[in-house]
Amino acid sequence: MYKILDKSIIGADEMVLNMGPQHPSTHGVLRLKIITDGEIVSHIEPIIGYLHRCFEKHCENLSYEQIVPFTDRCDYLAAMHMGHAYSIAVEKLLDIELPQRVEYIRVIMSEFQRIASHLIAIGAFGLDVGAITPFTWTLRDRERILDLFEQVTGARLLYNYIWPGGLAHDLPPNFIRNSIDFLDYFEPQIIEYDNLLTTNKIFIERSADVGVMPKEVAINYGVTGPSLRGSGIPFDLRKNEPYSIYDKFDFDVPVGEGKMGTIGDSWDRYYVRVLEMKESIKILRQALSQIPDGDVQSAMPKKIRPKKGEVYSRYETARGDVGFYIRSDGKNIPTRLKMRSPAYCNLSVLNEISAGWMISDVITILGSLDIVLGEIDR
Amino acid sequence: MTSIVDYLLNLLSFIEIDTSLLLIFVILIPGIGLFLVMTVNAMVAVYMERKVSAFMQDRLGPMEVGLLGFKGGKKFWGGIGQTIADAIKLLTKEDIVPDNADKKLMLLAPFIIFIGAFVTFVAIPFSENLVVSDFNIGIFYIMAMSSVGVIGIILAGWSSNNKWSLYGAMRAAAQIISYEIPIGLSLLLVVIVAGSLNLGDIVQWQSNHRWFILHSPFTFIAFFIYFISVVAETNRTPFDIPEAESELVAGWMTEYSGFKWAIFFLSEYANMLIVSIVASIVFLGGWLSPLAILNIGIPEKWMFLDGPILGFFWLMIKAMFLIFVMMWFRWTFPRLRVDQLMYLCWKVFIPFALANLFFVSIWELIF
Amino acid sequence: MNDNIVSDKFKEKCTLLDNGSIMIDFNDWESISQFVYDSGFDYLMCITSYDLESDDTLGLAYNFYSTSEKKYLEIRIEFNNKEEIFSIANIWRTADWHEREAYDLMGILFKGHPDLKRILLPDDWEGHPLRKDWEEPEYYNGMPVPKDKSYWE
Amino acid sequence: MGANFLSEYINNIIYGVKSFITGMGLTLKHLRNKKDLVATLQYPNEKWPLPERNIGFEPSDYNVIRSRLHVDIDDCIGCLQCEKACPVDCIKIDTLKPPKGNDYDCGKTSHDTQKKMIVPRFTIDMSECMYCDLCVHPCPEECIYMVGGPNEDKHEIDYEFSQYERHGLIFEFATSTDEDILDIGGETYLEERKVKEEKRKKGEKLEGIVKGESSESVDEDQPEKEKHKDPLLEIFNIVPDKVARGIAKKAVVFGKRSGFDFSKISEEVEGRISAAGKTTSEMSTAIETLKNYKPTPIDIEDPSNSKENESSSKVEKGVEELASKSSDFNVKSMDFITDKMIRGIAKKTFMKCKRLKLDVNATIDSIISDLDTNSKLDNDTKEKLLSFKDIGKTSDNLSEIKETIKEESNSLFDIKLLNAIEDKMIRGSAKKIYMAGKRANKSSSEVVEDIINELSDKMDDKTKGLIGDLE
Repeated sequence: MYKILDKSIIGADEMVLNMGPQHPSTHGVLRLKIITDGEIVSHIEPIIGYLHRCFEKHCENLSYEQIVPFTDRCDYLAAMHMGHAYSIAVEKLLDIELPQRVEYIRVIMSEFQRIASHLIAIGAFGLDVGAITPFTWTLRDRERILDLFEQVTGARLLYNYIWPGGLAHDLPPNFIRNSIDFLDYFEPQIIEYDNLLTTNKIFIERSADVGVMPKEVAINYGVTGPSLRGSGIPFDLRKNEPYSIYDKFDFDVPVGEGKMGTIGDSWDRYYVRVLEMKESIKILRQALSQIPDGDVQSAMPKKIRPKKGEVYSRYETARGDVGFYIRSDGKNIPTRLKMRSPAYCNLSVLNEISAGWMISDVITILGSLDIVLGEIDR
Repeated sequence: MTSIVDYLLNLLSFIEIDTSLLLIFVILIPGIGLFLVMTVNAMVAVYMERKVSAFMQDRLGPMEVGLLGFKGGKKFWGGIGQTIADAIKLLTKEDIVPDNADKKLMLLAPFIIFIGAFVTFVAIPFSENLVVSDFNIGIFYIMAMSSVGVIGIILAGWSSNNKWSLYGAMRAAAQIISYEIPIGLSLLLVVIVAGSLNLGDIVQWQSNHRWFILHSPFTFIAFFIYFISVVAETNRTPFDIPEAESELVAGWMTEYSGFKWAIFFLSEYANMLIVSIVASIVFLGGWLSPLAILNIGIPEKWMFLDGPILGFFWLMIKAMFLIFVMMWFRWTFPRLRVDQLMYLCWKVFIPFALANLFFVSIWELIF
Repeated sequence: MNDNIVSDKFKEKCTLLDNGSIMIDFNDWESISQFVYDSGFDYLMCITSYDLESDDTLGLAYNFYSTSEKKYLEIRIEFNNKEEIFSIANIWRTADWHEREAYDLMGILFKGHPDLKRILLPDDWEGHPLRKDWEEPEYYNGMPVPKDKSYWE
Repeated sequence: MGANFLSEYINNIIYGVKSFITGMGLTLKHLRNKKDLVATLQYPNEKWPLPERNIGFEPSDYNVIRSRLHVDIDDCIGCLQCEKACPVDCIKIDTLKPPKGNDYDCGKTSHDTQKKMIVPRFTIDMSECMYCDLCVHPCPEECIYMVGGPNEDKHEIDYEFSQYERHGLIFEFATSTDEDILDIGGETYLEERKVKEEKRKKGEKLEGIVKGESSESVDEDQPEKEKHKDPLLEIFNIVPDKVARGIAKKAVVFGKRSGFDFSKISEEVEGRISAAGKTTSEMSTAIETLKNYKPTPIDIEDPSNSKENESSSKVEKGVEELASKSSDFNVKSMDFITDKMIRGIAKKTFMKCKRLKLDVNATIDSIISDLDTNSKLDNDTKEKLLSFKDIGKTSDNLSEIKETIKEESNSLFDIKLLNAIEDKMIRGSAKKIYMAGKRANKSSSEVVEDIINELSDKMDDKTKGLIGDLE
């Protein structure tokens, strides 16, 4: 419809625009130093570190059990994933064998968290593009999931529920019934979002063909998660490198096909998240029906004191694959804990894919990458 | 179509002060009347907008603030006094002026926009004989006055010395000026058929024949072109690019707060009222009751629904419905990008408007 | 599970560690990194910098993954903290930010990095927090750094 | 080209109009049946958790709740598990054990386990707590829990506990009165608490006092308080091998408790070390220094009246009363000098000598010599100082002592001396220059020059004089 002007003919003198740390659509405390000629953006330098709490220095003074609430605070929109990823890493270090019930509950919790996180990503993306109503609808549905979480863990956002070696509590009595009710309520809602936002002409105009990320650029920048799958690469850790019990469930990995524009544009990244929600519902239904019973705290070691050594474990969160590199030398405190944050790498690709677009497109591309600053700045 | 000003002039002619003083006094009365119309309209429209947006987003909107103890309905329509509370808050809020902003221009900008809207009301007939001053060049005057607001917007954007406002002002300038052409063309269409610029005559023509919207398929399309470009004229979604919340923080209104921001708000809703009244007068048969066009043999005595008093209500109902549609747009659509906005205006509306002009004139020849 | 094309190609330079990672010397990292990229490890997962307390040696752990052959590779370098390590930011673009973070928090210098400056900490911050011998400064630009808990003892 | 452009142009518009209509239809649907779709909660009159609405389920389903912490103090046995588990250390507990003889009954908990100590202080700083629920799990008596939800019967939910003042959020759960503490024998604990209370009242609020400063004021009015560092044990710190150091120290403590003199204690240490086969060179030098150790005044009294009492508060009490009773010469005795300047200098030299562990009369001589070098010495302060000299011996090698002070002076002066500067900003920058100088291990004169020419415009002459004399 409208191809962007080729940049060379603009040549007007450049202006530095400071989309500062406090801006309505930078998804957190992120500062974008944008060099523009008029509306066209020629270079973006994301400046981060405003939310840096030196999580890794904290971990060098906290015991393994005490680190779990801190991992929640890294990616506060997908706290369950962080706890799960950390617990898998520590269990790999201790090589503990978990009872099946714990694995099932963890998968159920993670898939609910994935839906909740994608709901916020979709709502916020709609808000960045200008539609306000989808944001309130997605948040209304997310509240239902948070109520389920509150029922199980007591907290709505930062759960401290998945501990290395097991879980903090077992499921409450009729949790299964409530979650199945929620899934029945939620399935038709996705069709409603589709009608309101996905197939809306203006939305397509604003996001199709915008910020196209080719395959090689994505891999070279270490982009992972829905943003990578939007570029057409069917890489999902739960499918390619199955951890925990994901190999028991059949679900497929949605990939961007460039329906509304070229493959790898913002619309694809957005639509992959919508399809992923459907897949998560499929996994949830299977998991909820097959959940065995047993004691969730049986494999929990009293005192976590892993042997000397290193481990690097990967986990598929809502934003990409988070990696925990833990070095321990026998004490109950890790000597070094490094968290490879997916949004950190996803954000680094911003300059590459948004040069030549207009300012309102930078907001769209940033929204489609779905970054969370707590996880980037750690 | 006697205008209020002449009516008052000969009413008060018995006072023997010299006529120019009397004229000023006589003009003051409708002036205050118009200002009241604008403020009341803003109050009602803001409350309606908050409630409509709330229900569309599965929430309840303002429920707490009451008026003299009456809190409004318990179930859904509470919070009647919310807009009054907002108005008082805006008036008492500190009016921050950034230090290296151009203070005089910054103070001037909101009043230019306000005057742009205020002056347009003079030529708008609220009912058969309720018009402040009856111009025989009605539509032309309204078109001219409604483009005064642009200057105020650009002034506001430039004088607040902030990159975001500058962006907002540039975008507003491009948008409003380029959308005046489709508006002009579609109004021109009506003038060709009705043969006169005077709004009264246009409504008169519609009462003799049919409403313009039903006159011919081309005027039907012209109504939609007019309506959508008028939404762009008043910076409403999906064309609210000048004050895009998610990109430009608040566009050209970023540095304003308190009283000056209230003036912007007031004139935005006043503009909405103007354009919806003009749309209903020109296309939807002004103060003619819809029963007339049906003319399915309603007995004669029912025609009394058409008198000057009731005419006012019919006009207001049509205008309110159009304002509701504007709000409906706001809570459904995302925002267009600046270049898509320009594409829509120059590549879609203007060609269609010109085609309409051509085909309607042929239509006139045939029928 | 680790791949051994690298170890048998550079037999003499690298020693195989217990958990399958490869320890190499830092000054032949330039040639090995080019070889690693060519042999299909196109996805650099993570660069971890760690501090071995003994006589100020620092360490770097590179984790690679090959999306085509689905294989992992971990390369570790340990060196004195004065050394300059060859920067692989021009081969894997994601290393740009990871190396800036390693410099920022651990103080490892990278040779040939496009713009090596602090990424998480404020630009005028002295010292590298993740070092084991790091002690909290009393003042930062006139603001007291340690949290004052006098009202609470 | 024209044809497909036109067709693309037309169905572009048609598709657009179709999607507008579906979108608007949706929002209208929500507008129409707003009755059952409303999802918000009218906060003041509808509170969470509330009876089940279309949202989903009853609060009685709750498995656990995360809200404010509450402690049933009479169940608390003072095991400090929760304090250890808390990642942000926002729980502070003091426990007092009744001494052996005193058979004070601390009472039973609701699970009727007999309590062995009382808990005079159990504070949780709610502004620091991150509600992570880690402290509730390890508690053996389940006396610390989060209010509401499944614990509704014990304590109803409270999530509106905001306060006007930050200290208001420090919740004190202990209820033991002063009488209980007194008859359990915790007088020193009460005094300590009074000291802390009054220090907090003295207005050291939050304007960023650095740790060094606050301990300075504590140092001033009592001898070192934090950990009772016994100089005898310090000798063995030079021994690198931890195990050997442990044996040696145990031997010294045993020797002291059984009232041996120093030569006997050193034999004891030597015997145990050789038995364990840990005799290294540092160990023998340490034993040598122990043998001919010259006890300072505080130290002489200590072993003689050291009654056999383990509880640290007892030892604390001994040192406390000993310091105030004897007319011993310490920093407070300088207070008789009225003029602030002279008193400042006198105290400074006293601190310097104390660090050098010089004995009483050496310190007095050095103070007198310092005062007259700055021509501040009048004869009545001189008599007063000399009167403090209890031991008649006039130290002949005055000059020798002065060298030790001077020789020490070309190494860097202590950073705490910079605290005398009143103005915070200058003190901050002066310290920064001092740190820079220290890193570049300059001598104190060079550092002082840097400070003066760096901050000369901002400083008034009094502080300049003060810094000058640091040289």
